[in-house]
Amino acid sequence: MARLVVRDVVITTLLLGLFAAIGTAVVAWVHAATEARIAENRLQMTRTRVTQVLEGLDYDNDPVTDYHRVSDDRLGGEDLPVWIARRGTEVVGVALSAIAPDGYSGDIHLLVGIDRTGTVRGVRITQHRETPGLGDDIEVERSDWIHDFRGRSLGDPPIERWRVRRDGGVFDQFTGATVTPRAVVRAVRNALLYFEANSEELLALPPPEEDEVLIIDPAVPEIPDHVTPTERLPEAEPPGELLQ
Amino acid sequence: MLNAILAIAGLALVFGLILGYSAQRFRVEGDPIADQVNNLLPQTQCGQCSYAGCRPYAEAIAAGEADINRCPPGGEATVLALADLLGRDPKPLEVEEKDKAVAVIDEQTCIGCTLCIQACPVDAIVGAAKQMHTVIESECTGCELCLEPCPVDCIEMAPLERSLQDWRWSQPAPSPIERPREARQKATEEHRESA
Amino acid sequence: MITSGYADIIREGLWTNNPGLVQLLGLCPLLAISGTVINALGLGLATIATLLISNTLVSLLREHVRPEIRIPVYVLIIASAVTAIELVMNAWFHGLFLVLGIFIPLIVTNCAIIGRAEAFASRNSVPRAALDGLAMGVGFTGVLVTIGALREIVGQGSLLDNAQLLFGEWGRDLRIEIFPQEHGFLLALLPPGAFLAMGLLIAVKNLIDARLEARPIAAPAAAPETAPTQS
Amino acid sequence: MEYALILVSTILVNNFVLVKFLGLCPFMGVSRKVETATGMGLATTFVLTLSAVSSYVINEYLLTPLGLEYLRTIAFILVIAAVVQFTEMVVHKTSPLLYNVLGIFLPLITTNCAVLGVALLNVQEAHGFVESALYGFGAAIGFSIVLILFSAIRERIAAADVPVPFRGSAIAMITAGLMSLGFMGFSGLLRL
Amino acid sequence: MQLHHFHGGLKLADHKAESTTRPLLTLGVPKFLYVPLSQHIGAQTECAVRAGDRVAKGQRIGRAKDYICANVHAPTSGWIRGIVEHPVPHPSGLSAPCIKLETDGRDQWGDDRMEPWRDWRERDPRSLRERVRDAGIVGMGGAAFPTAVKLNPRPGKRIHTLVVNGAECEPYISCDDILMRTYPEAVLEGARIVAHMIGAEHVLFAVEDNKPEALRALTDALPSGEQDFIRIVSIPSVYPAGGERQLIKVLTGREVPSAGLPADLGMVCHNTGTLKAIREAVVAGQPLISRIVTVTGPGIREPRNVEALIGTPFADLVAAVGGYTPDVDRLVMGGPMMGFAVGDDAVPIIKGTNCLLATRPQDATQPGPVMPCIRCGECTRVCPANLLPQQMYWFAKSKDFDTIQDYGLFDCIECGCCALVCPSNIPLVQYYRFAKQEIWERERERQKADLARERFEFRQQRQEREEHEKAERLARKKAALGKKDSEAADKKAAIEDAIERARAKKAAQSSEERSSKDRERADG
Amino acid sequence: MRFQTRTSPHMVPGHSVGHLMRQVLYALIPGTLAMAWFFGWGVLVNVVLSVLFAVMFEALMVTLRRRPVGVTLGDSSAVLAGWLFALAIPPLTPVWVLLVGTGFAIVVAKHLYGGLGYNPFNPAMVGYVVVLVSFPRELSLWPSPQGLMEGPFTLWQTLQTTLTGRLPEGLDWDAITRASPLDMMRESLISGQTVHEITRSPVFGSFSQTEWEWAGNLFLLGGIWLMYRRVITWHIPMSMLLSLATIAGVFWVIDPDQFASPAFHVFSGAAIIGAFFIATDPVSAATTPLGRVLFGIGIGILVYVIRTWGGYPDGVAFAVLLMNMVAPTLDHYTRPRIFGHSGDGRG
Ligand SMILES: Cc1cc2nc3c(=O)[nH]c(=O)nc-3n(C[C@H](O)[C@H](O)[C@H](O)COP(=O)(O)O)c2cc1C
Ligand SMILES: Cc1cc2nc3c(=O)[nH]c(=O)nc-3n(C[C@H](O)[C@H](O)[C@H](O)COP(=O)(O)O)c2cc1C
Ligand SMILES: Cc1cc2nc3c(=O)[nH]c(=O)nc-3n(C[C@H](O)[C@H](O)[C@H](O)COP(=O)(O)O)c2cc1C
Ligand SMILES: Cc1cc2nc3c(=O)[nH]c(=O)nc-3n(C[C@H](O)[C@H](O)[C@H](O)CO)c2cc1C
Ligand code: SF4
Ligand code: SF4
Ligand code: SF4
Ligand code: SF4
Ligand code: FES
Repeated sequence: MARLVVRDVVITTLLLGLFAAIGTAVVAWVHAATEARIAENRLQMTRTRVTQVLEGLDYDNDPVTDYHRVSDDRLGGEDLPVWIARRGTEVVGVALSAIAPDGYSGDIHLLVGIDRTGTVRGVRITQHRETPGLGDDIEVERSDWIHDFRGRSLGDPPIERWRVRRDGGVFDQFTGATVTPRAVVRAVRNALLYFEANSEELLALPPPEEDEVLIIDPAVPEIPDHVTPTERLPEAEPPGELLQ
Repeated sequence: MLNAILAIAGLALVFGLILGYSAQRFRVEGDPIADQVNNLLPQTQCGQCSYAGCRPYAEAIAAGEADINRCPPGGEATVLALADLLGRDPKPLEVEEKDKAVAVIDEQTCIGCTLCIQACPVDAIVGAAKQMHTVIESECTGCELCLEPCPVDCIEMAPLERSLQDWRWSQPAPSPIERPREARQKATEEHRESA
Repeated sequence: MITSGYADIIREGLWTNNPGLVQLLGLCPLLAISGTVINALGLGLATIATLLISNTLVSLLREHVRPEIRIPVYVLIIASAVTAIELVMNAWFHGLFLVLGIFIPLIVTNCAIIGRAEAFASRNSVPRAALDGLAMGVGFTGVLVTIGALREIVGQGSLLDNAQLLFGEWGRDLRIEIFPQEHGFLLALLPPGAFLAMGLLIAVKNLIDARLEARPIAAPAAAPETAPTQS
Repeated sequence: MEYALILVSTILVNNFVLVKFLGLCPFMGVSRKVETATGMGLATTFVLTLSAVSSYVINEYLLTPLGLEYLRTIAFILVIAAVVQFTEMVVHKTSPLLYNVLGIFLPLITTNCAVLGVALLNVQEAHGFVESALYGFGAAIGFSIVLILFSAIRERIAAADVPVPFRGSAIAMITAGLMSLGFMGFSGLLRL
Repeated sequence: MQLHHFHGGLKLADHKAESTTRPLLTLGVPKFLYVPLSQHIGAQTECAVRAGDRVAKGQRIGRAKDYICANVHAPTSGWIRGIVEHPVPHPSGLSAPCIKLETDGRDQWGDDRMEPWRDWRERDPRSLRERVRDAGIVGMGGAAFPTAVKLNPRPGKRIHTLVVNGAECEPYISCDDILMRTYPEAVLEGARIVAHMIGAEHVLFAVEDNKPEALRALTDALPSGEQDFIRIVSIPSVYPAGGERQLIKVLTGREVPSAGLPADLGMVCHNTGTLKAIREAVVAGQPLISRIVTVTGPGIREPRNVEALIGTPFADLVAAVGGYTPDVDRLVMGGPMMGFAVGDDAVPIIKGTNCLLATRPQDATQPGPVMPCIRCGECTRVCPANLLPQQMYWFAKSKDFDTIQDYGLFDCIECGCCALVCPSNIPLVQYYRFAKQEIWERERERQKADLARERFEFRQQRQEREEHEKAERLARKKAALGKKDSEAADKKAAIEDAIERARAKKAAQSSEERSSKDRERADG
Repeated sequence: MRFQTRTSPHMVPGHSVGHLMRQVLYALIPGTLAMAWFFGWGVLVNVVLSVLFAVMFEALMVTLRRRPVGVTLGDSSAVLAGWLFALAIPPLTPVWVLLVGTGFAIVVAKHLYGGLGYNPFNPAMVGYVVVLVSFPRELSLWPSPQGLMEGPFTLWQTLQTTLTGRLPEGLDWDAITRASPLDMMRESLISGQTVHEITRSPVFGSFSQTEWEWAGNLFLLGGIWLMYRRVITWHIPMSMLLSLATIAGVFWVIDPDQFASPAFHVFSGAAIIGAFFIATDPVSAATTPLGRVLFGIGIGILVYVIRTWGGYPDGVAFAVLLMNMVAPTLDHYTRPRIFGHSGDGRG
């Protein structure tokens, strides 16, 4: 019963190989046809987000291809990307990624757009795990709270009032959730402090050589943890992890 | 492109080898499920399931062609056992469960035609040609197959006699809060009737 | 099953043997991607496409495949189809692609698809197989979208939110707001909500089936029931 | 410590079945009895770990060097099917007893999305070899635990006075929902 | 003496004083006796008399025809008035064959009365056992198991201890108490006889501590020289300390193995009433024709113990103790925990009737609302077998008979503790009885199915063989014919031949198939 | 003479389900009153409304399922479920939260499974967790005790707030709420304070905030009474509190700055009421003695884990649900040794 018929084995094998080859050929062909568009799509994702936090700035480069990596405690992480907006070769603003380590349930990732004068042009939360329905009012889709930062700078309000109202600052907390806004306010303030301390270097960063531009790859998209509004939105992809 | 095709086809080749080899090496023979199913059937061989006996029905169940609720002699117990074995949801019996009975031949009328002997699937009828026949009670499965062929209608099904020894505790009625209104009313009516 | 007509095939797929509600197959996407109608629709369409392609191809090849590599060949066909669809979505529906995430490649292991290939397509002619694929796919998508609608309405008070992901920019206007988002019942959007919605849907189907079944029987059954009370 | 975190995360916090929605078909299908659920759990654990490792190898040493990432799905599903087949062979050969227990579940595993899901997630999270193996193992243990618990609950509600339309799969779904509600308690655990 | 505990159990209000304040009453001979043929566990007794026969007191009227069976004797002299279907004490409330005896009031012994053996010490245990058997003695502690069987040592099992069960743990019952108070010597002598029969070296005589008078009477009656041989032990009153297994655990700390017998531990347990009956049979030559019954309960006017003839209707006993109180609604044979309610007081006393309990609505569970089990675990706490009654209930309800056996259904002694404490008022014990009987029934059905399958398969084989043989025979005949006959016949034969061949081939094939299958099965 | 036939036993049973449930209700009274004393009318309004809703839902479901309403309501289990749910949520919670919570508790968690005795999950906790994950804002607003006692929160205003979901004129949530001890511990640990600094705060009593401690003490009293009345056994409460204290103790010894003391854990949040009233729900807990001990230990550990590392300030409800999930398996594997069997009880 267990005698092997080699011919059968070979036929089985070759048949399967054949099917595999045909299937792969089709897929490879589709891949060739879509490759360029997919790459462009990926850039576009990041571009949209960076554009949002640099709102109102007049720049003529594509910040997505013009980025550097920085590490600093005030930004809360290592090798965080910073995108540069320029007019000509002059840097007019930067989009800093930052991490607030003291969220209610873990890190909050944000993108802070700052112009050369040190004024916030926009802030967006890119990833967080705050309690849905309570801490997630920091998302732009859920409330306007995040827009409070627009136009603020280290002098406005004065540094000691860069806090939530409960702690004697100017920023609103949400009813029932102080921890989250406190963390975000602190992170934005720290990003500004970082900018102030390093503005010279940041503003002097050179534009990239043409052939240095890397393709930005969002990898395989993340599986939704909870299907919460946060992850539902493509904007929530962390820019920091978009780069490989 | 060529890379791609080669890589995947290569994988597939390896895979095909494994499969081709194992397909021959480990062929599964027989149908153990049908055997297990058959073991649960009551072996009355009555054909009420519309199959020619218990074994064919068992094979049909194993092949996924027949539902598990078609054997009236087996009753609810068999349905439950089959559901358990096959991981299916138990269903109510298709036909009503009958009381157990055995065939009795009216020995005065019997003409000894032997037709019933041929019909009995379990050889529970004894008697020779032109002689009176009798049913061996302990071996009769109550399938009723012998009723039809008898030319003089001398066979009857007699319910099994119940004595004190056979008396059994019934399952207590469920709590009233586990029964919908209709069932409760029915129960009280029955109670009243019996009183 | 082999002799069933086209109408039966359609009925099976949409209702009596619905992959989601009855066969309980393909549950993962059904629960994971049913947060909003648009997500559900997106994945549903991808699934329909895959089912159509795979059923057709499997039916075409059914006589040329040896039994021992049947399943692997089906898997290969399905995987190729899914990968192609994934690439297309990535190119033209990038937003949706990101939202659906890992569940697009996971269509490959959607048990409903391989189940149909094995149980139906491999035994039926091409048009019948294709129709079955379509019916099953639509049945699956129907359930997906129903749960999606349920969860979206209850969870965030809207319908067709983010329609731009599927229909392009004009889709933004499709959004229907039923009540403001902050009054949403968050549970519906969380994992438990998905399970509960699915359980409810199955129960509703059972209820409808019971009603349908009771109707034709109720009339004749009434007669013998009244007889004893008269006597 | 990091490895322990992977385990805790996959078993509890991001439980594959109840939080990530993977592997639900066998979760619903093979959970009527504790015994069968245990068998399924064992089989899945074995296959999932093995396929996580092998798909890691394929990805790392075949697909990535050749730039064929887009073929991952095809390659992985082939690997998984092969692993299942291989497992079946080995079990059949070495232990007929185990084969009796696991045999019927093995083919089901090919279409368990948790298996492909683990392979894909391993790539997405850029896990190394050991991490991939642990991730697969943890996911499978998480799967098995909830499967067994679920089957014990289902055995109990099989005798319950469940309203008729909810009997069977509907109440099972609702039970899974309430289990997943319990698992919400783990959300936010491990502030990653 | 070091005593031990068993798990669970209940401290119950004993209600024994009601019936022990009055002395034992010996009831006269009623006009009619209904002696059921089946009063014990085991095969039914065969009737040994016919309608119209005149019988003497002590004459055998029912013959044991099996090993586990017991003789029945005429409780008094009179005429047999037939074998009638009469209600018997049985939970079903059904009727069963009883010997109707019209008494003559003379209470005369016949000539074949057994010879009194005062010299039992000199006698061979086997002949003593024969005597017990002849006397129709069954266990009087409740189960009514033929005593001779229990006294018959099984090969390889040496019995070293006789346990005398004087616990009488159920509330209300006091027949053993009164017996021990009234006839302590007889009981002790019975113990000596049994110990002699089974070769026991010790007798452990257990009495619950709520019966001080009985304890005193026994101690007084026990010669001081015998105190090492017979030890009278006062045990705490915890229901069901009188259960054989629980009693042995209390006395020795050892557990009778599940599915085993006390004999596995070298012990035998007998009720005091049984010992008295054995003593009467041996020393007085009197078969088991009467017993002490406690007639008690709030539904009885003057509760007391009555010595009555087997076959006396319950109603006569009740009448003898002043009748019922007006609001009585339930009559129970046995104690409140394990007894069963009878529907009719025309049923007669049998050998195992230790108590008649009459209650009013307020004294007993009413068919009030049974609630679902809330899994409170009270039942687990009190179960003396350390079972999980709530789980067994669950499985009995869902008819999961495999699992319920895993949970130890057959270790349940049906003591009723669980049902008593259940706040949901669930008739738990009935569920277990139902499940046990259903399992036995299914086992029988399965055996029947196996038999049917065998016969069916055998028949199929036979049919094939017959067909095969017939075909061969035909073929041979055809061949013979063909030689002689014309061409036409040849042609016809050829056709039939072909048919025959086809048939034979088919038959051969299928029989081959079957045999190969058989082989496989044998291999597997 | 003819008699009625019934199966044994033939004695008056000790108690009924309704009796049992009502004893639990009595035992809840002192603790509930203490809470009302500290947190105002809101507590009582919650209890009354939740009980009302729970009974309503119960009646509704029983009617829909065409079962006898009287018998079902007579068992008081819905009252108890509603009451326990009410104690879990903050006073002044809007009425729709109560409706949703009790609805889920009675309809989904209880009656979809067949009602009393069949629910694998603790109904009150299902209801609580559902509203907790759905309305986290409403559920995190615990009024501060002092504010209420000094402030003008009359019964009328409380009702107004509950029914409309809006505070009376001139009041602001931020002004009248205060973090509960567990919230405070969490928040302050996040912002880098040490346990020592936190507990030095003037509102802290010996272990926890004074008013929580008081309520806890009175619930403890009720619980002990229940044990004395044998409504509950010691297994679950003792093993749960002991395991919670033990694991808290271990971490506390390791690093008293980062981890709160065992006493804090036992006297904060829902630990005590959970141990005596919630984890002991017989229907959804394990039923074998050993199973119950393990059940309690499991809850204790999970409570600690969720409180310390999880995303929610208190973990009792989740821990109970999680262990409810495990209970059938526990029962399956912890069967006692049957009389006359050697080894474990199986086979
Ligand atoms: C279930 C739950 C989830 C919570 N989630 C958050 C959150 O994500 N962010 C936050 O700042 N506070 C959250 N809190 C609230 C905190 O426990 C704490 O009460 C609050 O931060 C203190 O706010 P307050 O200072 O405004 O009173 C949550 C509370 C609960 C009960
Ligand atoms: C079915 C059955 C079989 C028994 N077989 C024996 C036996 O073979 N030998 C023996 O000594 N006792 C036998 N017994 C008697 C028991 O040991 C026990 O004494 C008797 O059942 C009375 O016990 P109880 O009143 O505690 O139930 C048997 C009892 C039953 C019910
Ligand atoms: C729960 C329970 C309680 C019992 N109580 C007594 C009792 O109190 N006195 C007694 O003699 N037998 C009692 N029995 C019967 C004994 O187990 C045992 O069968 C008897 O003592 C054997 O003696 P016998 O064969 O002489 O009747 C009880 C049995 C059970 C199951
Ligand atoms: C000691 C005890 C504790 C209880 N605890 C709860 C509880 O925490 N939650 C609840 O909904 N019901 C509780 N009940 C009531 C009842 O058991 C519960 O509603 C059932 O789960 C309904 O089937 C309890 C009952 C008792 C006797
Ligand atoms: S109905 Fe049942 S007993 Fe009769 S032949 Fe079919 S399987 Fe056998
Ligand atoms: S005697 Fe008749 S009823 Fe009985 S088994 Fe034979 S054919 Fe069937
Ligand atoms: S005593 Fe009754 S309600 Fe309690 S667990 Fe036992 S059977 Fe269930
Ligand atoms: S009747 Fe059976 S289950 Fe109940 S307490 Fe007695 S031995 Fe235990
Ligand atoms: S779809 Fe995930 S296992 Fe079936």
